[in-house]
Amino acid sequence: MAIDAEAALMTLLERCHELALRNEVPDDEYPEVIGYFPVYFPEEIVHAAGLRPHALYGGGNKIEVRLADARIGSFVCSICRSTTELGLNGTLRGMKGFFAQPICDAARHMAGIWGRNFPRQMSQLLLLPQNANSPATKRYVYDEYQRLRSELATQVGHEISDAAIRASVHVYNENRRLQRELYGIKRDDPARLSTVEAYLLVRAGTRLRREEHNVILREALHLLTERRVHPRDKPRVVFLGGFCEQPPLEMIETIEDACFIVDDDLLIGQRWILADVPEEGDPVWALAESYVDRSAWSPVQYDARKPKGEMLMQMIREARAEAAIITAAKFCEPALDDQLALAHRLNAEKIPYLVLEFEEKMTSFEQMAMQVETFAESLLFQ
Amino acid sequence: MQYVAGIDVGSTQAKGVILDEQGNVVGEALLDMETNMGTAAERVFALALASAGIDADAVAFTVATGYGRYRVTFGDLQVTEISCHARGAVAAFPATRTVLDIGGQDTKAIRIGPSGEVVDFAMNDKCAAGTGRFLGAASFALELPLSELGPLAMKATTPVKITTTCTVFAETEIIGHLAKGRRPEDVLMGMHQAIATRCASLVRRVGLTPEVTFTGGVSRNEAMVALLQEVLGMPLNVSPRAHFMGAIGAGLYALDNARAGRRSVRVREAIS
Amino acid sequence: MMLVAGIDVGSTYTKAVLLDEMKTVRGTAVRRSGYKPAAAAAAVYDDLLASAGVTKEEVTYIATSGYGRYMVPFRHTQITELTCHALATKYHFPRVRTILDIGGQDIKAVRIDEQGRVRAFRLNDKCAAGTGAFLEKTARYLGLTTRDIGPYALRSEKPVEISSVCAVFAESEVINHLAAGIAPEDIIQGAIIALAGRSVQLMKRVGLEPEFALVGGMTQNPAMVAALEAKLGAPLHLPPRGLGQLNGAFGAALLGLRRVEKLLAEGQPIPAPGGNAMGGTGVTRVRRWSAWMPEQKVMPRDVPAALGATG
Amino acid sequence: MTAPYPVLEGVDARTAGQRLINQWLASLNTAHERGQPVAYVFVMGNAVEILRAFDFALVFPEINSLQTGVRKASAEFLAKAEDFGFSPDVCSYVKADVGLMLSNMQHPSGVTMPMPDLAIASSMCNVYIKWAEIWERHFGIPAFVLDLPGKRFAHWQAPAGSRQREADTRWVLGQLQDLIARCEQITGRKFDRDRLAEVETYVNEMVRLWIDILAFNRNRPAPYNSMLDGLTYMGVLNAWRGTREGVEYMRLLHREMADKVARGVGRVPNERFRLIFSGTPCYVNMRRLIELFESHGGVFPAADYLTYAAGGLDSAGIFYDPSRPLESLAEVTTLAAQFGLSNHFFSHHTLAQQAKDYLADGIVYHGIKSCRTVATSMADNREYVSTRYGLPTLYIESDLIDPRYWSDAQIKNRIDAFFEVLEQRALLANAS
Repeated sequence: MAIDAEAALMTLLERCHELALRNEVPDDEYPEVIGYFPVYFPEEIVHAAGLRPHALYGGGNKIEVRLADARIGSFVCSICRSTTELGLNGTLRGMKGFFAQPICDAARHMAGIWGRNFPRQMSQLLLLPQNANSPATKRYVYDEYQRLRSELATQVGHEISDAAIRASVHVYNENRRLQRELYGIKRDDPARLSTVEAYLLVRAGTRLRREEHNVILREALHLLTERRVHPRDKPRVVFLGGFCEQPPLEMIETIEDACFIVDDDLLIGQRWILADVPEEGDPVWALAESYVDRSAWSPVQYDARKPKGEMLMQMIREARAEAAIITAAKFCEPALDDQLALAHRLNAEKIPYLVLEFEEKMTSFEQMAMQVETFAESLLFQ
Repeated sequence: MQYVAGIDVGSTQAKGVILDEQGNVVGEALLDMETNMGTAAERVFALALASAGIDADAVAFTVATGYGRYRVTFGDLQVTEISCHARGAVAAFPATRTVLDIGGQDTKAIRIGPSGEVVDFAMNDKCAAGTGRFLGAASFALELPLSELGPLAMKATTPVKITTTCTVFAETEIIGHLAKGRRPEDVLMGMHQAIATRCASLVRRVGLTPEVTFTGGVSRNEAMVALLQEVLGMPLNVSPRAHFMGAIGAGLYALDNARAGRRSVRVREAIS
Repeated sequence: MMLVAGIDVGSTYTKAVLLDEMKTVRGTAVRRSGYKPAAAAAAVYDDLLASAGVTKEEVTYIATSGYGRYMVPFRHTQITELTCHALATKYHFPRVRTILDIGGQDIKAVRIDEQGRVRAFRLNDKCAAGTGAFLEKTARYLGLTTRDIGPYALRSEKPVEISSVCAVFAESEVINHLAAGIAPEDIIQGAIIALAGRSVQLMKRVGLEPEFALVGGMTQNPAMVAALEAKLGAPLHLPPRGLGQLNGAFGAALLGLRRVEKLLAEGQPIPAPGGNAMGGTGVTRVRRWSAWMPEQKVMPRDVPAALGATG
Repeated sequence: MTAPYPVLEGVDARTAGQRLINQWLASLNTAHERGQPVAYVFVMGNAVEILRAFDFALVFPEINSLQTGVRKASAEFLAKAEDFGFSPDVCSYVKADVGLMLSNMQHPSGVTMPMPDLAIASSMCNVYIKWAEIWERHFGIPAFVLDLPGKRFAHWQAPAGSRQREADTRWVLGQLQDLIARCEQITGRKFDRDRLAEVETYVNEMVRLWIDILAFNRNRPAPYNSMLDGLTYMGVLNAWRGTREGVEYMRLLHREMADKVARGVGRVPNERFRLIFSGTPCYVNMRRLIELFESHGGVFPAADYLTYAAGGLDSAGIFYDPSRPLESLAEVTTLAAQFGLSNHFFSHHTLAQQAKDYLADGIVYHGIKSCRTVATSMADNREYVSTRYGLPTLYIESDLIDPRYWSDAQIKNRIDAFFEVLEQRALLANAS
């Protein structure tokens, strides 16, 4: 019985793995695809247009970067490189649009690179604000969302009705609730659901219409309840640094060999909105307001209400973690700046932490394993 | 009978050639770099003279190229190796439109115009600096002489994938793969493929136009030649004197000057 | 008499130490790891037994360390080199709080507490990989062997500045200095000073708490030791003669000894070799999704059907 | 005739400019003793007009940092920041500034930099915001992030009167009102519209002259080198923006350049090649870099830097309407952000246009190690411009002020080769 459930769960996870790490957007892809660069994107508006939002999380460590190196400066992170490569080598040729946001200077350049190289795709910046603290902020986000709405309407050749957006909000609210449940398991019973498994389940959603993803998540949550677990003695840690460029699966596995990751910011854009978006009233306003008042945090969004050190301490408290692993992707300036501030804060709080640097394209993890094990050993020797 | 000289002082080797009035190579010499580039240049020049069987007075003009070009005290003129490799390649293969040179310090792709002039060139960006040194790193990690790397790589059956563009990380990667028990030939082939890929992207940067001529010492590595032909999808011109191309180009520039009636003033002092 | 072996399988050298219950060194062995660490470990272990004049049967426990720690099938347990260095250094110098290890591939700084537990550690930033290997390469440009580096560098009167963080740029700097006709000893000494500077910076990142110790191969390089002490303005403890390179193996053996004592105290049998990892560290019972390859591509629209199959 | 300004008397514009810069720096020493509030601002999108209206003393941390480079002190300041824990990959301006904080604000210019009462970070460079967060933690003052909506894509336009133009202007105006409230609270003074109008009149005049001054370099030979003398001129434009001294200086500069053009005097004795510079300077080696070009008779008549680092008003020839100072400030700031400041991301057409306007023989791209704002897509930009417009281009890499990323041999090699290419082209052009 439980064995069958386990087998079914594995089959489900294999599907998710295939979807999650799938880069291709072929010409005949249907529904048509609008790609966006991390972190957050108001997918509901794209969904309501009958298109499929497609989160671009780089090429991973399986693709070979041949063309993009000639287009991008030396000291720029891997996700910009590999995403450009996927464009130049035709992997994303079926994409109808590309959106980047002002999360960092490199990301803003992606819109320019895309516009120069792929004139047939709509390539734009969605200018989400870096000032979340003005009385005028919500109105501006609202206006920018309305701009997006009309750009997409032109793309599909018909207006996008409030009703349609409201329906999408409904689907996404459920999706976010299911993701919160998943993370609840990771926090309360980490042996039941590994971070890699949770990761694959969440990332699969970036390759599906959300209603299909909801089916998968419901199924997974059901199967997980029947799972047999062997509790193991591993330190509980939170993981930071996965909000944009994605650490390779090997890296997450290397960490979980020695620790339980009980909370993280992996794919944080997928659960950026922390509570249900109101399903009545003007749906675009509801989305804008949720972005400003009910959203997560990352090194690339400034909000005076969310000092990074405080947010980390809150995360550690709520996850009942004893230590933190704060990573940064190579050349990711926002993460590197925060990494130092967070380290100083953790020193002050006397909370053990491990600092790691990664690249999505890395393939050897020996040195990382040594560091993670040493860290775990130092925690277990307490 | 008047002669000219081309001296190419690179980071790992010094090369010298003597050309006659028709631009034929009548003497050549190659030296592994020693701690003083200036004296290396003088020694390689002396050896080249000896192999040509002439003495310094017979040399009308000398052009120096390569990173050490300003260390060549007896040089009458300095020209960068970009122009020199282009000139040498075109002399060897007149239909050359693209030149690739893998050097110790820089890898260069050069686009040649219809009249043999340099139209555009690209060099590796900083983080891919010394792609040529990948091989040095490999020989360091595998404790094998450079000359044996190519042949061994050819034996590969399942090459590993080297993802990094950085020589430093590459070394760690090699050691990692070897530690995991991958066979040296497969790791080596992986290295060669990584280099070939990077060079190809550099060539594309200047626009890949046939014919392509491959110059510099690495062109003697048959594994590399085979791979480059594969990734570029066209044959490469490789001269038996490929590693002298810079020096020969320098010699040809010297010949222009000699023909224009300019005469060296510095050779005698430097040598006597 | 009880014997415990510690084997440190490093990227360049594999080292082994045999301790008895009095923590006295009964034997040591060192070999180049080459690119077959497992084989090297086995060979080194034989050398070790030979050097101590004992048989396999007489050895109670084997602890491995270094990046090849999992590649030794006959081990009882494995532990990382940092934890080993901490234990060994604390054993030799109880007052040391900050340890520096300059290896072939990376630089490590470790802060330990009074009981020799690792409290914080940092490895060099990838782009600051100016490591032992960089020094060896510089030496080769200058036609020197690794052994000559120290003595040769000490001759330098006005060391040249090598500012690049990146080893590749630094190598170019070396070449350009050569092109400029600078004396080799001044260049190699410049490289040493640069490397010392980066090492001390790393030590600062873990708090730079005195006293300080240097472990690993670099202990054999007098110029490097001098440069580090100059930068620190404080003396460096070096592991006892002959043990510098063996520090990791020594620590592994100490830990092995500690384990055996614990097991005996609890009246438990010594387990058979086969590398059960401490606290589950490093064991991989879980499925490796990173290694799993989908056999055929699945288009998103196929998924609901697929779900029907599973549910 | 205006009142005399002794610093401007009897010297050339470059010297006068350096004097003004030093005078401004020196004045910062005593700002707090004078009871003057201090604001930290950046060169791209800073609402200086409002701060002047409240009589803030202005500190430009970017200028402080580049000055550590100019004064060859950057290495030690960077080392301090990296010892403190900053990665080598972080913007070297940020690190030099952290180095300054760790040195009790003792700046190599001899000035003790005052602590900020207010810090404004615009969104024109994301690092500004991370930088401001460092101040929040270090000085304990809340940052004011001024979010300026720029271009959405290369040919994006928001025509006057369009819904889009209104939306963006409304957003900027709203934030300027927040800023005014913040200033009133800090200074205890009420906002003075007339004072703002006066400042704007000065800025208008300075920008009018600046646009001419840029245009003077369309002449052959070019009267000044954008990336050497031009940097000093722009320094004054930033530090004395919206002041009477600033206007006087621009007049002096204008006269000098007009005269040089009239007499056909060029910056480079024998100007042979005219090149557009794209990217920021490497202040620690700028003289050397320029010398490597000028030794071949190469001059930079224009550089995109002189637009985006100068406030961007010149980019669209836009001016304030002092009769409605605040509304106009919002409108113009929005346009400047769109056309001037957010231009890095889509600058291919602008560069090609500059090459045309300034009769350039090629474009030099200077990739900056630690500045992704200018450097990320330069190689792609170069690809586009050289294939699309057949312009010879050169790509070199170093850093703003980090001497470790300047490799003289490599850079000289590339520049020499580039001029050999230009020579060959010229030869062939004459031959045919």
